Order: sequence, then C-alpha cells, then structure tokens
Amino acid sequence: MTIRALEKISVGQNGIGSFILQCKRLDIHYCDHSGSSRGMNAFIKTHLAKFAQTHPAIEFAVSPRPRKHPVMIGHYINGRQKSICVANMEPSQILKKAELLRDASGDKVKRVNKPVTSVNESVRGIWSPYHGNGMAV
Amino acid sequence: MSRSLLRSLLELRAPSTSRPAAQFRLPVRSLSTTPLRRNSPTPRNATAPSSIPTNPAEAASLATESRSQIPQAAEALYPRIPQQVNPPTSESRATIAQLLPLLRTQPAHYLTAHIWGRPYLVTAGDQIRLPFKMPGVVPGDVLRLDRASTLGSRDFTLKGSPYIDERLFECRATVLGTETEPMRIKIKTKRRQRRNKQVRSKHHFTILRISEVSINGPEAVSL
Amino acid sequence: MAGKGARGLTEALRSLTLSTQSCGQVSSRLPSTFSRSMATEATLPRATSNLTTTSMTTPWRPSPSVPVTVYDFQSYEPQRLEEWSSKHLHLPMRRDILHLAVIFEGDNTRQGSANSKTRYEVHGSHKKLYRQKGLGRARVGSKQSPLRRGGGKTFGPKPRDFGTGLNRKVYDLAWRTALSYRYRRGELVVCEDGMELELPQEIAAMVEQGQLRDQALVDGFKAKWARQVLDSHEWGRAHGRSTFITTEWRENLFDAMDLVPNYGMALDIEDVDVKDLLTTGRLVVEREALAEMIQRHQSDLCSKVFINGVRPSPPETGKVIVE
Amino acid sequence: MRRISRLGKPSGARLAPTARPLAPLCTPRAAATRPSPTPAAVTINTLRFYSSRQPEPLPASLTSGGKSAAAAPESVEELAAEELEVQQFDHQSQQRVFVPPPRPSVAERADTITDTLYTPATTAEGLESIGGLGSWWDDPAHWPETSDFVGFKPKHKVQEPALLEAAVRRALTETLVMKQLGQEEQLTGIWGLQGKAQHDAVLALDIRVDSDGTATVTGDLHAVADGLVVKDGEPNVDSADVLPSAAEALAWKQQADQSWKGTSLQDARLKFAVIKRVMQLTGQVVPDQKLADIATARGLLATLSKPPKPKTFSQEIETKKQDLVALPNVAFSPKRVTRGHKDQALGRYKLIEAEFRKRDLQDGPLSVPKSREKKHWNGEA
Repeated sequence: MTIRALEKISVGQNGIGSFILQCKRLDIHYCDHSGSSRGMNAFIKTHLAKFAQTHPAIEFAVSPRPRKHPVMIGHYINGRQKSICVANMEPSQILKKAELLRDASGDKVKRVNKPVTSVNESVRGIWSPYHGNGMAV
Repeated sequence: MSRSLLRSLLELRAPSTSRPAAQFRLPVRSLSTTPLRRNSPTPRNATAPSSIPTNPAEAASLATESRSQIPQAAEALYPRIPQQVNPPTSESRATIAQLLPLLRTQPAHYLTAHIWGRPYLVTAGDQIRLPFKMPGVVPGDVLRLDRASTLGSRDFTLKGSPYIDERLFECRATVLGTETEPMRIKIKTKRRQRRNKQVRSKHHFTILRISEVSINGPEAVSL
Repeated sequence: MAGKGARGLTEALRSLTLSTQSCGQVSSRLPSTFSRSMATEATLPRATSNLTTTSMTTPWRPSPSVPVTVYDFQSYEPQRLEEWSSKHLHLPMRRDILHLAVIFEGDNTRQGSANSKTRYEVHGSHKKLYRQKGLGRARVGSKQSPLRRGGGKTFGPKPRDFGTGLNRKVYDLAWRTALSYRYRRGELVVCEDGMELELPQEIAAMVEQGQLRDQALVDGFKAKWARQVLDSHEWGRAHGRSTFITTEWRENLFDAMDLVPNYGMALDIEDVDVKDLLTTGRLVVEREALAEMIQRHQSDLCSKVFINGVRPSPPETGKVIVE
Repeated sequence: MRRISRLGKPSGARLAPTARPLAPLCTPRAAATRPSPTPAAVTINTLRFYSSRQPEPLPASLTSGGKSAAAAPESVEELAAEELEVQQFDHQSQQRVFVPPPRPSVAERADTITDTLYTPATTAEGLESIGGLGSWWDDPAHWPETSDFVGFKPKHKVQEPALLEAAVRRALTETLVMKQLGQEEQLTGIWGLQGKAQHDAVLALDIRVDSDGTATVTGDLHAVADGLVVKDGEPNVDSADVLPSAAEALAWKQQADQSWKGTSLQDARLKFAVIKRVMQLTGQVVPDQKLADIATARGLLATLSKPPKPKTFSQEIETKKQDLVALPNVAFSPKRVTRGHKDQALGRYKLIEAEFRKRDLQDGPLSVPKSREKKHWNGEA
C-alpha cells in the first residue's frame, strides 16, 4: 500500500489568531583584532543592549570569530538562516541590518507579481457558461 | 499625506460606472486613508496635521487584544483623519436599512481596502505585500484599515463614493514584517560607448495579514 | 618655520586665555593640568605656572626633557633616575615616518633572486621546426618561443635589486620616533650596562666540576631560569614578549633567548633596526646601547657644518637626577 | 643592510661534543661601573639578597639516594676520584640547591655477565623505562620551589585598591622617616621587609601635611628606621605576608584620615624613593612617562589603581558591559563557538566523543587549533 501523506487540513496563517515573530535567534559575531570589526564592536557597546531589551522574543548569541569579518546570522522558525556581513559598517548601519533581520520571515526571496495572496475561495463564485442566466444573444 | 490627497480627489471626479446587481450607494466624501496603528517603535516625526483630535480610547476598545497605548510618535506619523460623512439620501438610507442585514448574514465577505490610496481586494486571512516599506511599524503591530470603496458578499455589494462609512465595517491587519525582492540589475549603456553602468535595486516591502473583516449593522450609522 | 611657530604660540595663548575665562574659578588644579615637568638640576619640579599671576603671558611649552628610570636587569630594582632630552625620547608620533623607515629596511633586505629563462636562454637547438608555408599549420620558429610549451618566459623575473633609498635624516628621525613611541606607551625599559642573565653560582660550580655534562641539561636549566626571570619581571610570553638590546654579544642572555623564542629575542646594536624596535611587546635596552643608538641616529639634530670652528653639539641627554 | 640577527659571535662552539668545557656560566657580576660617579657602590648583600638565598638543607634521602643508583663497576679508582670530588663539593657547606643527575652508569655487556639467572631481554615489554634527562629540571625534587628566581618585585602583584593605598601610605611614611632622620643617600637604597608587625608600626605614625604639600612625620621614627635596614641572611619575604589582607586594609582605609594624600611629591628623590618602595611592596611598576604627571600622593595612587585597559574587546565586554551580558535573552561567550559547542549544547557531543574514542581518533578539547588538528592528521603526537 503506497504511503500517502496526511492531507493538510488547515493552513498556518501567522498574524490571524496571534502573531509570532519569525526570527527566533540572532548570532552576532565580531573580531577582537581585525579593523573591519570596529563598527560592530561599537554597535555591541552602544546599541545592542537596548535592541536586545526591546526584543525579548529573540535570543541573541554574541561571540568572537577571530580572523573573520563580523557577521550577523538570523535563524528563523522555518529553519532557514539569513546572514549579513557587516564589515566596515557604521553602528547605525548595523542597527538597520539588525532590524532587517528581525523583520524578515526567513522565506526565500522571490518575485511577487500580485500584491494580495489568498487561500480562501472566491466570495462571489467563479463564472461558468453552464450555470446562471446564460448569455443574451 | 499630500500625495494621497491628490489621488482621492481624482476618484471623486470619476464615480464608478458599472452597476452590479442589488447595489446601494452610500454618499460619503473623505479626504485620505489612515491606517490606525497600535504600537510602534519610534518612527520619524511626520508633518501630518496633529490638530485633529484622535480617539484612541474608542479604537482601543474595539481592539480585541490588549496592547500598550499608541505612543505619541505613532500618532504624529499616522493621525486618524475622520471621514466627512454627508447626510445619507432617503433612497440610500432605505436600501441600507433593508439590504445591509442581508449582506451581513451571507457567509463570506470581501472588501476593497485602500492603503495609501491603492485598492487591495482582500478577504479575511489574506496577505498583502505593499509596494513600499511602511515606516514606523514593527512586526506585530495591528493596523485598523478604515478606508474601503466596496464591501460585498456573494449577492450584495455595498459601494461607497468614493469610500464606505468607516462605522459600517471593521477591518484589521497585522504587520508581519518586511520582505525584499531579488536584486534587479539595470545595465545603462549608450551607443558606441563600451562602458556601461549597472544600477542595482533591491527594495523592501511591508507584509500585512488581514486578520479580521467584520460588518456592523445599520444601527452603527443609527438608521 | 619661525613664522609658523609664532602663529602656533599665539593661538595656544588665545586658547589658554579662552579656557581660563570659560572655566570660571581658577582653581589650583589648573596649573597641574597645563604644566609639564621642567626637569632642572635639583628636583623634578614642574613649571608652576600659576595662572593667576603674570604667567598668563608665558605660553605653555613642552618640557625639554623626560624622566627615565634605570633598572637593574637581573632584579628589576630601580637604580637611578635620569633625564633624557625630549628630542630623543619624546618626539611626536609620526606613523608615516615609521612606515617609510620600515618599508625602506624591508626593501633593502630583499634578496631579489627570482630568475627565469628567456627564449634566448632556454637550452636547445634554434632550428626552425617546420617550413614556413604549405603545411597548413601556424608558422613556427625555434622551439624556445614563449608561445610554445617548454619555451622561454616572455618577460619573466630576473634577479634585480629592490633596494630603495631614504634620507638619512628622515631615517634617523624615524629611529628616534620609534623609541619615543615605545617610551610614551611605557614599553621602554632601560637597564644598567652589562645586561646579562646571571645563573645561580651552584649551577656554574656544577658545570665546572663536570656534574652537568649534558649540554641539553644545561640548556634546559637556562631556558627554565630565563622563563622564571622574565615571568617575574612580567616581560615574558604572558605579557607580550620583549626585545633585549645590548652593546655586544652576551653569552647567557643570547643563548637563553634562543632557547625560549616565544619569550623574546636578544639583539646587539649592529642587528637592530626600526622594525625590531617596534615588533615585540617591549624594549629592554642597556643604557649604553640606548645612548649609542641615539648618538648614531641624530644626524638631523646636529648638523655637520662647523660654525666658526665648532660643530654644534647635540642636545645633552642622560643626566642623572636621582642616584 | 640587516644581517641575519642571530649570527653574532660564531656559535659553532655550541655544536662541539659536550665534553667542551662550558664557559663559566655565572660571570662574576660584570664590574658594572656606573657611568656617573655615584658614591653608593653595589652593596654586596644586594647580590646575596636575591636569587641565591640560603635554602633549607635537602632531606638526606635525596642527596644519598642519588649516589646508590650509580653503582657502575667502572674502574674503581676513577669512581673513587669522582666520589671524592662530589663529597668535597658537598662538604664546602654549600648546600645543594639544584640536584644534578647521577653519573650515567654503563650496563655490563651481555657476554661478560656471570650471573646465571640473567637472560637477556628480547622485547622491550616488561622493562622499566627510566626516561631521559629531558624533563629533569621540571621535577620539584631536582629544582625545589625555594630555589626559584626571586627578584626585587614580590611574587604576587597587589591589585586591590585598599591594599595599594595602605602600601603607598607606608612607603610615604618610611621615606619621610628616612628623610627626617637625614639618611639621604639611603633614600634610594633597598630597605628590608619584615612581617606584618612592621606594617602596622609604620602606619601608626601620623603625617601632618601643610598647605604647600611638605609633610612631616611624628612618632617613633628610630624604631621604623632600623626596621628598614637590610639584615643579611634574612629571607626575602613575599608581599602576601608583608602587607595585611585586603579586608584589614579596607578596615584601615575607612577609619584612616585622607589628609596624607595631599603630600606633594615634587622632590625627585622623594618621589623616586616612594615609587621604589611601592614597587618592592606591591610589584606595581610606575611607567616613566607617567612620572611627570604625578604631583601628589593622590596622583600616585590614581596612577597605580587605574586598572589596565582591557586588551581585547572580549575582555572589555566581560568587564564593562555586564548590562548586556546579564540580559535573559543574551548569551555571551569570550571564545569562538564551534560546531562542537553547538553539539555539546544539544547534548549530542557525548555520542560524537564516544565514536572518536571507538576509532581512537583525537577526542581532546572542543576547539582544537588548526595547527594541532593538522598534526593529528599527519599522525604526529
């Protein structure tokens, strides 16, 4: 008997019943000695404490990565990661990148043609030639 | 704010022509569309006229989940501009009183919400990717969309000219976050010029989830 | 130069008067911040320019000399306090001059022995491989053409001299700037002359009596003893290695430092250059070696021109203040 | 332009066979004639004061034990000469501080052994390995703790501010005592260190400072003065048992008056003596460039108690950014977080380690530096 997947009954729609922030963890790596990490070090010294305080839902892991460029890696609920190299950036720029990682949802970046995406059926039904009053000739 | 004013004036001059079945019209004039926000980080202080008193208490009472008071900064960025409601004509008053309850009883409803002047035909649970990054909102904020041009169900449609009275319906959207598009590279060249310039663009867009669309009875406008 | 100096002084004066008005009460604290120590004969006084009195008119001037403590190498006990000229050990930091000097030294130590054969040096016959026309193949000359495999290298490397030149006065200034940089960071330790790592007498006696025959054992002892001495002085690996500079070869010190390279290195004056002054955590210099280095590198301070028969003397340095 | 730096004197001699007579290791202290004509010659006891102190006599078992193992049947008279020489060295009442290895004994040739029970070993297993001389000096028996190097600075550096204040106060008092008793040239010499009692005695004297910063000491000056004289043969005492404990220093600091901090250190001799004594008591060295800025005792205390700048950013976070590290949702690690740490957090590392051990691969610490990892792949130790 072939194995058949369980049919999905409901579609997860974040934001309806309750909203769950998609970013669950933010790894922040810096380097003690390399010059490209100067901005990141200043960001950790000035902005990070406040940013971490305002986002208790996100887990922050700060650790050095010697001899490497500083990088911020966002881990998301769908298991994917987004990493942004913040080498030679100013602390204000790095804060923007941190907000970008917080706002992102972890999905792949794709082109979207129509602004509205829906899983509900059409409210007024789909026209079909075999039903309704037919066409006046 | 000024840009949206211009667009809504345009709409006033060209009333919609199609006459779908069983419609009724509500003469409502409005100046602009204002999503009402719940909580927000400290956005930049916009130049919106803050003279118009907003009534957060009333909005908060409607909101189901208990959120912190709307910070002053958000007020400055998104002031709630009430609609100028013309007194309904006797004919529209009659149709509303009679047909609106029928519309409410139908199972599914759709709504053409206008956000910053642009229409989005949505039902409850849809996701909108706005063509811009909305400043001053944080994922998790709830917006109250109070400008809608049509509201309908399977057999009935309520059309506003240009907008429906905001007291007739409630539509809330949650900000999910921001998404971005794949990097688009435009190569700009001139003839007989070997050198070409690459212009990269990768915009960010805010994502909303329509969490709730509900219609109030005619008593909302005391008919 | 003089014009610029005067203008600089007036600006300093204006900023001096400005800051006194702005900071309201002229407390006694002010003189200590503005004054630098003017080391004179008896004490280590500082120019007590009390702002309230006439000294308002005498602008602040950097002190002409800086204090240097001379330590005993073995025990790190301060022996005496000397006063060296600011022109030698207190020059302003000039990264560009240091860079010039280090690159200049680097260039001149390049061996530049890269070599490759051109088509004229590749071994083999110079016969034309096949005739010019008629074979339908590309025309070819000798086997050593750079286009062919096994052929010569077109513009390959040839042994050449990468050495560059640098003005002697600039190089001397770089040398003293390096010393000043170390002094200002507290990484210049001046020791008594005859800097030698003395091993305890018992070991010397044992070696003479032949109880320590094995050279490895003696080296093992020297290495451990050197590590202990340097750790006790906080000059060792945990504190960023040090460079020992002496006037001539010192048997125990140089052997020990060869045995514990990650604790430091020992050089005599002939082998020291600006790069060595800047590499390790600190410089431990013999007083005599320091004086010699400065004496060799102060061509920009005392010119060679004899003015009415007398050659201008270099700034006087190394005067003892406290013994 | 720059020759290879270590050529120096031809060190070819070093490769000569060990028989080469080693140069006298401990050249008598180089006649370091000071360039400037200064009266104070190097006092003899400075030499004895430091590294070659009078050690406790070695336990008999050690000294004799070394001899019995070397029962080599070399030619008897040569051995006897050797023994004589060693005894003669001992008997010179120079107690043995460093124990040299015993004379190498040559094993008998297999065919000349008369013992019938002896069967030559064919494999190494079962034989006792006595190891080479490589780590001879690491054994505390051969290089006892007491004969380690001792310098002018104490073994442990004092960092606590209260202790530093007590030490500066004591150094200042002692210097003023010496100055008032007119022993000018002793000012820059070395002063002795007794036990804790001396510390309390010195702190008992009180210092009166007048407006322009000159201070005078009142109290039993002579008792303190002769406490400072260096008595030969008295062991160098570590700062731990010279200075009081941090708690006592804190208690003293609370109730002590602070007026003595106003004493001016303008006089170079006075400043030099105070700084030298502070260095002897606490091991804190005042770098030269800071000497000029120290005008009063308060300045000296500030220079000493200012903690050194953290070397790396990680240390800075640990010391100065506790508000970030203490947040519930922030985890900070001063070291690199590797795959192994993540497995350890999941509890999976135990299994990985078991697998390593099963394949007898390296199962050492989590983050192994690349150089050591390379060594493991190349099969080196």
